Order: sequence, then structure tokens, then C-alpha cells
Amino acid sequence: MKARVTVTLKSGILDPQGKAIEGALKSLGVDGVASVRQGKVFDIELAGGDKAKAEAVLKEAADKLLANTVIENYRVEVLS
Amino acid sequence: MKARVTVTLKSGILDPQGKAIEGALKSLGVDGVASVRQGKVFDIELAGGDKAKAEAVLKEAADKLLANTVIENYRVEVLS
Amino acid sequence: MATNEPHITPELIAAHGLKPDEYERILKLIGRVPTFTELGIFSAMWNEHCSYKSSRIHLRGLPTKAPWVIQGPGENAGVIDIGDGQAVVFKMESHNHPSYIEPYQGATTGVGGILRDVFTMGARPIACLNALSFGAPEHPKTRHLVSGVVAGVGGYGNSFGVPTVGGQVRFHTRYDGNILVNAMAVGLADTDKIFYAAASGVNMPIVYLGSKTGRDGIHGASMASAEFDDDSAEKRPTVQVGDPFAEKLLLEACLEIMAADCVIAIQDMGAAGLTCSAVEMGAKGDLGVDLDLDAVPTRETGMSAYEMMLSESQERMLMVLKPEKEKEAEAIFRKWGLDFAVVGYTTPTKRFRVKHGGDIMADLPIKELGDEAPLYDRPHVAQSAKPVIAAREVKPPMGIAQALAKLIATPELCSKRWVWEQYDHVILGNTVQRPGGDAAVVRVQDGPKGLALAVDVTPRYCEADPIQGGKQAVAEAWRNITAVGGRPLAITDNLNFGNPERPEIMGQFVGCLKGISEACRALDFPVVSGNVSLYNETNGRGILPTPSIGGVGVLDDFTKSATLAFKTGGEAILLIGETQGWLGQSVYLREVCGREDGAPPPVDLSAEKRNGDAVRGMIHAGTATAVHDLSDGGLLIALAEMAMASGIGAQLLAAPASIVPHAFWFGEDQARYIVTLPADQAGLVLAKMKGARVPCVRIGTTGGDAILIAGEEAVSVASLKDDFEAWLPAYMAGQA
Amino acid sequence: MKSAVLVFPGINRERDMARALKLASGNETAMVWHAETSLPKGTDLVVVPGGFSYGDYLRCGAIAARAPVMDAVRDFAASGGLVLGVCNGFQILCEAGLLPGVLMRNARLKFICKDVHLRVERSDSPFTRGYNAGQVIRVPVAHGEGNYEADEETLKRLEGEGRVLYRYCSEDGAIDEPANINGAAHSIAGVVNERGNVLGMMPHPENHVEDIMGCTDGRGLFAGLVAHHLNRAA
Ligand SMILES: Nc1ncnc2c1ncn2[C@@H]1O[C@H](COP(=O)(O)OP(=O)(O)O)[C@@H](O)[C@H]1O
Ligand SMILES: [Mg+2]
Repeated sequence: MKARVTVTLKSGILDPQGKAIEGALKSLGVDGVASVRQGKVFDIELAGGDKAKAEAVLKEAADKLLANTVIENYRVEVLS
Repeated sequence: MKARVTVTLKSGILDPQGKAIEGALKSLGVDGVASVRQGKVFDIELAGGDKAKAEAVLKEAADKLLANTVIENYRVEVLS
Repeated sequence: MATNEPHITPELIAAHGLKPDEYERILKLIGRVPTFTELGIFSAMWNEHCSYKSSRIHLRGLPTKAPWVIQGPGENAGVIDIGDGQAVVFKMESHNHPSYIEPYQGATTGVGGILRDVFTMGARPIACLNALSFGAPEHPKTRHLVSGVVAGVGGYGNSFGVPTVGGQVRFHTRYDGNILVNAMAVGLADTDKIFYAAASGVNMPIVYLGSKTGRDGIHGASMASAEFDDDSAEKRPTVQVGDPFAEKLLLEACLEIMAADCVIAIQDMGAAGLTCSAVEMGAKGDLGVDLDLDAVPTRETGMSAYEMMLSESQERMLMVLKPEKEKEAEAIFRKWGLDFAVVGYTTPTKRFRVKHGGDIMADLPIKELGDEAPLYDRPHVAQSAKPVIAAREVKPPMGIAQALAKLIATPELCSKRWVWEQYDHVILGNTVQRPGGDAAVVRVQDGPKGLALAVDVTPRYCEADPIQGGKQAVAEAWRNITAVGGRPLAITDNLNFGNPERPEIMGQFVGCLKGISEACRALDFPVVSGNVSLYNETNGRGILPTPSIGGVGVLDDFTKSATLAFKTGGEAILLIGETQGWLGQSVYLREVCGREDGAPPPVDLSAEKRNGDAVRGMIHAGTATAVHDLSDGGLLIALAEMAMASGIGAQLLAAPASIVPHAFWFGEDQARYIVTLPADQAGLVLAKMKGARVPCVRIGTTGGDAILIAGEEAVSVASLKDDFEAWLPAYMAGQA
Repeated sequence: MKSAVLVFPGINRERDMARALKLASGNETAMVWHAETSLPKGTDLVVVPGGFSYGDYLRCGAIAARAPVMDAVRDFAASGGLVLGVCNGFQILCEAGLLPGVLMRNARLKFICKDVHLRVERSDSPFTRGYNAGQVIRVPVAHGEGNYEADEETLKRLEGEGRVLYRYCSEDGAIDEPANINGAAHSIAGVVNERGNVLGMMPHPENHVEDIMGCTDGRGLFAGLVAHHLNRAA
């Protein structure tokens, strides 16, 4: 099974990367971008075919490792 | 308008972070994960309300900066 | 006055960490009920972290003066004169609580904060050090905390571009719930171009510089002063994120506008951000300050006055500019891509007035905010002395060779390479002695001068006898600097203790300070800056008392610094200083015999001075070929370190009959060094030392590839080194 | 030899580089701000130094690679001028398309600062003529993302055309797994472009040019560049 975990910064937490990218886009002449926040995606290949179980595994992975829940939120999707 | 650009590594390109995460998940006792590949998401706030124009801006941003098209693919979505 | 703010209730007061009598004090001071914003300002100014209310009385006793001290405690950092118009600016600071909650970001913002303290004074940072205390290796959180903190310390310093050249790492179960992250920064400036926080002149523009303000770390300073409990996880959203890139730009921009002579006063925004910095600038200059928060650059919408005043967003500064230079300064900041905004003016009123959206949100007497902060002489009790452990009563459970092999691989004594290889320690091209020696040595500009830098403290000694422990921490820093040939000049301290409201803890604090003061006086090694971190306590259990000492010394010629590696075979090994075989509180007693007890080794400060001066003399005269001071683990551990650094072994005489062998080899008597020199010079040096009343004996000869003590099993240097290097990487990989 | 060191926001080894260049050539180095659109007249060598340009945010070197000054560097390289990129400079040159491949996270994911050994693969390049082919030198690394990767075809070409100038090796010159500190493909530490006038390398030769660092093996690279220049000028 394929799945994706998306990890984004909680709102209010400073995102130095996003800030630098905003600046760079401006100086490259890309117009109309008001703000950028950067996050991570993890494309995960899972063994087994049980969707509920897969979701549980992904949540566990996110809580234990993929996300830093002090400053980040995550979302789990089983794609197929 | 809100939009998201998702950047992922082309297949065939080695992903040391993904590899390390696989290993770490295993040693944390998270079972059933066959493989992990890490990518990036950019949550972008756009000025103006024209969807087609927004997509063009995002594509430009991705081509010029957000993705290294030698090794990465990207996908653009306008969310609202 | 302000509208739309919450009413002040007893709950709200308590939530701000203000005690009822402290609130009474506020009422008396301002003659009315404070606004919500004002309550926030008081809570920030009057918490332990900013006001030093429990420690101030005792800190006054520290010696802070010497002819070479340009600025002692009270500014962003201390400043000493190293001659030739050059000054060294340095300070150490803790980021303990935030690092426990979010180790990576906590450590980065700690390093960022201390770097800012140093360059705020006009100095370019040239080195960082760090002292880290973690819980027991077995504790489930330790590995995660080590990994995050080390990555964070490195992450910030590496990107900012300053070498991290030294430090300490220790593990002890008493830090399980309260790790310590103490970061020290050292900078270089011209003696006539030091910048201070005191504003001067009325109607001068106050300028906000650096990154934008967000809702980060609101209540961070209060958190740093609150004891942890099991739901401290709830306090998480106050975590601040460091941006070393922004700080690097801030550094370059600040140094540029300082060089352009634009600055009257400058203050970084650290704990309690805008509040503390603005109040300090005004109060120190005997001036009032008017702030208009509508001008503050923010990164989030709808921030209230309260939030802006308490935000701890990083990488920000406040400056009073020469009005005629405003345009020039702004152009420099814009060039570096940083925010620049005039947010207020100095006034003659001595009031701190904060406007937001046209309303006056706060109007307080500026000097009293700091001066009238509560000051406590908290009750303290000295603990009873621990018994002196007689070495002969300690039965050695294993032979000397086995004990050596065991000790060298303990968390306490093993190599910390895994840590410092994650720190860029060579950038700037001035690192003469990298981590792994006694003190780090960095060249000053193009030389020939060099600085010797070290961080030290032995918390188990401080716990067993705070006065001796305090002395020992200073003495060891002094000794480490001496061992590379440096002239020790001054220290910064970072006093980490438990809850000061408990008389036993306060007793530790008072005792350690007494010891520190005595040692500083005797060694002419004054305190020029420092930081106090209290309430390092979880569920009523305090950390080991940990007064970290950061020492700075100077070498007139860095090429003459001594290193600890043996240089060649056939050289004489001399032991300097008196050895009784003191096993109380030794690593041997704890790790080999399983006993953590007894009185720690006493510190004889006149012996320290005499022996250290003699060793430094030998280095300067070019007699000594290798030098190492003795500390944790005692004589044989020090010899092993010298052997491992060189791959050269040693043949050692048996322990003298008057001392049991395990006490001779592993006792932790103070004021000692090992020195090697060409064998044909040994006789002369021994005679000279005798004349100078410096205890000195020859204990062996370098050579071979093993450590060979007469009558004991040989220990191969190579296998010792494998064991020395193995533990930490294996532990971090989950294999130990 | 007139050299120009590029300065991007967040770069932090520009002074180290300028010092090494001055030691080798006797000349002061021009510091060129990223917003410039041209290089100083008469520049013989452009150096993109180490550091964390733009905080290494997004991808290392990505934002700097798109700065105005890089167009001037592209022109300079196209006309045969010598360009050296070290560490972050290497990453920037890859992102700018002046060199093939990318630098990924170190295989062990940690920042590494330590002395490493490099084998100099050939000595007939301006960037290596200060050494002998096969010589082993010791220089420090200090990076978190130095793991060189390129597709199979590119790697084959690099090897076939002899464009790998420096490789991580053991003290005695062996190319093996333990010596490959960041997991780079083919243990690559430094590569040149097709024309041979643009070198990118991860290690820091500029930090091993004085006795104080305990080693001066980095000098050869700079001495070679100076010799090359004098040769050409003669
Ligand atoms: N956190 C750290 N950062 C950098 N260097 C460290 C760190 N911890 C230990 N070191 C280095 O390891 C060496 C040994 O440390 P330590 O045993 O505490 O020395 P000493 O006993 O001489 O004070 C020193 O050179 C020290 O600077
Ligand atoms: Mg020492």
C-alpha cells in the first residue's frame, strides 16, 4: 500500500525557510506570492493491505519520528 | 488564494534521509514500513483570485526555484 | 488607558508567577491596579530569570575587578583587556528548560542568544563552548535529548560561522528531568569600540532591528523560572525557533553600523524581549522611553500589546541611534535584508510608556521596574560534611589494568568526539587546539597572541561539599588554561541549581558561591559575566548543583602552547603536585566500587597557584614537551589520555608504598599536572621544583605501545583508544 | 593572480578563503557582493566559498545559485576563466548548472567536522598541479550535505573523462567504504566540468594552509592555481 504523511509547521511557529524562499521568489521576479511555509512529505510504502492498520502504523510513525509534535502538525493519507 | 506545491525526488535518485528514516522506524519498533522517500511541500498564499494565473505563477516558482528539476518532480495545486 | 484587556484577578496574577506580596508591591509602586499589559511587563521583569531576585544578594560577593577588567557583570557580556588595544568579550548562558521541551530548537536559541550578547557589545564572535548535562544513559529520554541538543548547538554555530571549540558533556540520573544546556560565546573587539546598553540624550530615536516579532515564547522567561511538573508538556507552544541565517545577517549589519559610528546604545532582545531591552536601555541611561507598538514589525496579524511586549522572537535588537545617522543605518540594514523601524524615543520623564492603536497600554516608572524588583534573602542551610573516605578501607574489586580499561569507557570519561565532530571547530582558520585537549586555543586575528578557553565544573563535588566544589570548578578552569600555557584572566559563570525556595538548595547555592569567590580571589581570576538558572527541579528533586565556569586566558605566542599528546619515546614523565590518593567522590569509587560518597578532594588554592605557575613557567621556557592537568579519573586516566592522543605508551614505576595503588592511580587530588620532558633535563627540573617547593616526582618514561605499570598487566594503547572512542557512538546508535 | 571571492548572505568562510589566497598569491582578494552584475576587471579566478548561503534553506546553494552575480560567473566560466567552489560553493555551482550532480544529506545524516584524506586523482589540472597524481592529502571537512550523487550515465562520463579530481580515501590512499565519510557516489570529493575550468569540492583546503592548523596540505591547491596563472601569463 502507498501512503503519504504530510508534516507542516504549526501556525505561529517561525519558519525561517519559508521566509527565505519568499524573499528569493521576490528577487527572481515571481510576482503574486504573499507567503510561503515549508513542510515535509513522506511517501511511504507499506506492507500488508489493511487500511485501518496502515493508518495506525502511519500515525505511530508520525508521532514517534516523522513529526516533531511540539512544533509541527501532521496528516496521514492512505492512497491505495 | 491558498496553494500547495509538492516536490518529490525522481525515482532512481538515492534518498539518504528516507533510508535513514526507514532504519530508524525499524529500530523504534514501527512495523510494516517497506520504504520511505522524503519530499517537500510549500504552502503558498497568493495574491489575486484568478486560478489559471495562480497556476502559472506556481509553475514559474517551482521551475525557477522550488524544485531542482534535475532530481525532483513537482506538483502544483490551487486549493481555494 | 487600555481597553479590551482582561481584568486583573488573583488567578491571573498567579498565572503570571507573581506571589501575592509581589502584587502588593506593584500596587504600592504605581498606586493603582495595573493594566494587563503592565502585569505582563512586571511578570517579565520580576521573575527569577530577569530580576535575579533570589540570587542577587549573594552575587554581590563575587570578585569582579582586576586591572585588566574593562567591564564586569551587569552588561550583556564581560569585557577584558588582552593588550595591544584588543579586548575579549564573553559570557555563558543557559537554555535548560526550553532544551528539555524541544532539544533542537532549545539549544539553537540558546547559542543564538549568547552570540547576540557578545556581538551586541561590538565584538565579532570568534569561538563558542558548551557545557551539557544529561540524565542517566538508561533514561528513556536521554538519547533523544543528546541527539537534539548536539544537533542544535552545532546547527546554529555552524551556520552562523563560529567555531565551537570546547565544552563538557556529562550524564547523571539527577538530570533525568532537567537537562542543562550552557552555551558560552567569546568575541573580539577593540578596547575603544565597546558598545553598551545605556541610552543617552533625550528625544533620540529608538530603532528596532532584525527579524519580525511573532507570538514565540510568550512567557518563555517565566517558564525558565518555573519548576517542571508532569504536565509541562502543556507549555510546549511557547517554543522559539532559531534562525542562524538571520542572526548572521544581524551580526554583519550591526558590526557595519557600529563601524560607521551610528550607535549610541544597543541592547539585544533576549528573555522578555522588547520589555527587558527597552527598560534596561532607559533605566541605565536615567531616561524614560516611549514606545509605539504600531511601528513594530510583526509577522502575525492582530498581535496585542501584551503579546508584543512579551514575545521572545529571536534575532532582534534595539538600538538608540545618532539621529543624524538614521538614514545611513537604515540603508545598511536594508542591504542585509533586515527589518528596521523607529519604534520610539527617549524621554526625560523616566517613565516607560507603551502605546498601541492610539491607547496607552502601559505607563510605569522605568527605574523602579528594575530597581524595585523583589529581592530575597532566602533561608539557607549548610549541609553536614560528608565523611572523609580512607583509601585503605576501599577494597579494589579488580586490578589496576582492568579498572583503567573499564573507566576509560564510562560515559563520564569516554571520548566526546561524537559530539564535537558535529560542531564546525575549524572555521575561521584560527583554531590552534581543537576539542580533545585541556583548553581550546584560538589565535587572535593574525597572532601571535592566542586565547585559551575552557569550561569546567564537577557537580558531584559540589553536591558533596558546595564550598570545595565551587572552588574546584574555578581551579579546574584555571588549571586547564594553565596546562596549555595560557595566563588565566577571567571567568564567566553559569549557576545551575534547583528550587531556591528550599533552604538546602539555597545552601548549595550560597556554598558554591563562597567557594567560587575564594578561588577567584586567590587565583586573581575575577568573574566578569554570568547567568543564574534556578528551579532546575522536577517533582521536588533537584539537579546536582552545577555552577559551570567558563575561563579565558591569554597566550602571548600561540605557537608556544602546550598539548597533551606525548611527543616521543624515552622522555621523562613528571608528576607535579601532591598525591595522597583521595578516593572520596572519585569516578573510580563510583564506577568501579559502585559507591557515590565521601568528601570530595579539598582544594588548596595556594598549591594550585604555586604548581600552576611552575608548570606555565616550564611551558614558556620551552622545557615541557607535553602537559596535561589531572581531573576526573586521576593520574592514570590522564596518562592514558596523553598516550591515546599520541599512540605512544609509557613505562611507569609502581605506586609508592605509602599509598594503596588504586588510590595512587585513580585518586582525584587537586592541583596536579603531568609534564613530559627530555630525560636528560629531568634531574635539573626536579631540583628546581624542589627549590620552589613544588612537589614533583618522576613517575616513568614514555615509549612503547602500551601502558605498563611495574607489577601490573600491560594495557595496549590501541585497545584503550578503541574502548575510549566506542561508547558514545555505540550508545547513540542504540547499541550500548 | 587576481581572485574574486563571492559573498552571499549567510556565507561564512570567505575570510578563510581570502587568507589562503593571499598566502599563495601575495595579492589581496576582491570580495564581490551577490547583487553585483559583473566581476572586477582582470579577474583570474572566481571562488565561491563555504558557508550557509541563505541559511541552506530550501536546498543548499539553491537560492544563491540564482543571484545576479551568477550570470557573470557563468559568462566568466564560458570564456574559460577558472572557478573554484568549496563546500557550499560546490553546492551553489551544482545548483547553478555549472557542474553536474547534486549534494545530498550525508549518509549518516549528521554534520561532520573532521580531517579527512583525499587522493589526488591527476595532477594535470590547474586545480591539482600543485600535487602529484595519486598523492594523499589531509584536509578538513565541515558539512551536513556533501553526499555527491548523479545519475549512472553522468557518473560514467565523469569517470571516463577523468573529471574526478579528488576522492575520499584512507590514510594510505585506499578508496573504501569507511573512508567515504558522507556516502558520496564513487567517493567523489571534487569534480570538474567538461572543460576542466570549474572545480567543485566539499573539503576545505583553505583551512589547512598554515602550521597553526597542524597541517598545510591544502596549500598545494592554491600554489597550483598560482603556478598555472604565472605559466599562462608568461
Ligand atoms: N560539548 C562539547 N563540545 C565541545 N567539546 C567538548 C564537549 N565536551 C567535551 N569536549 C572536549 O573534550 C575534551 C575533554 O573534555 P573533559 O574531559 O571535560 O576535559 P577536562 O577534564 O580537561 O576538563 C575537552 O577538550 C573538551 O573541550
Ligand atoms: Mg584538563
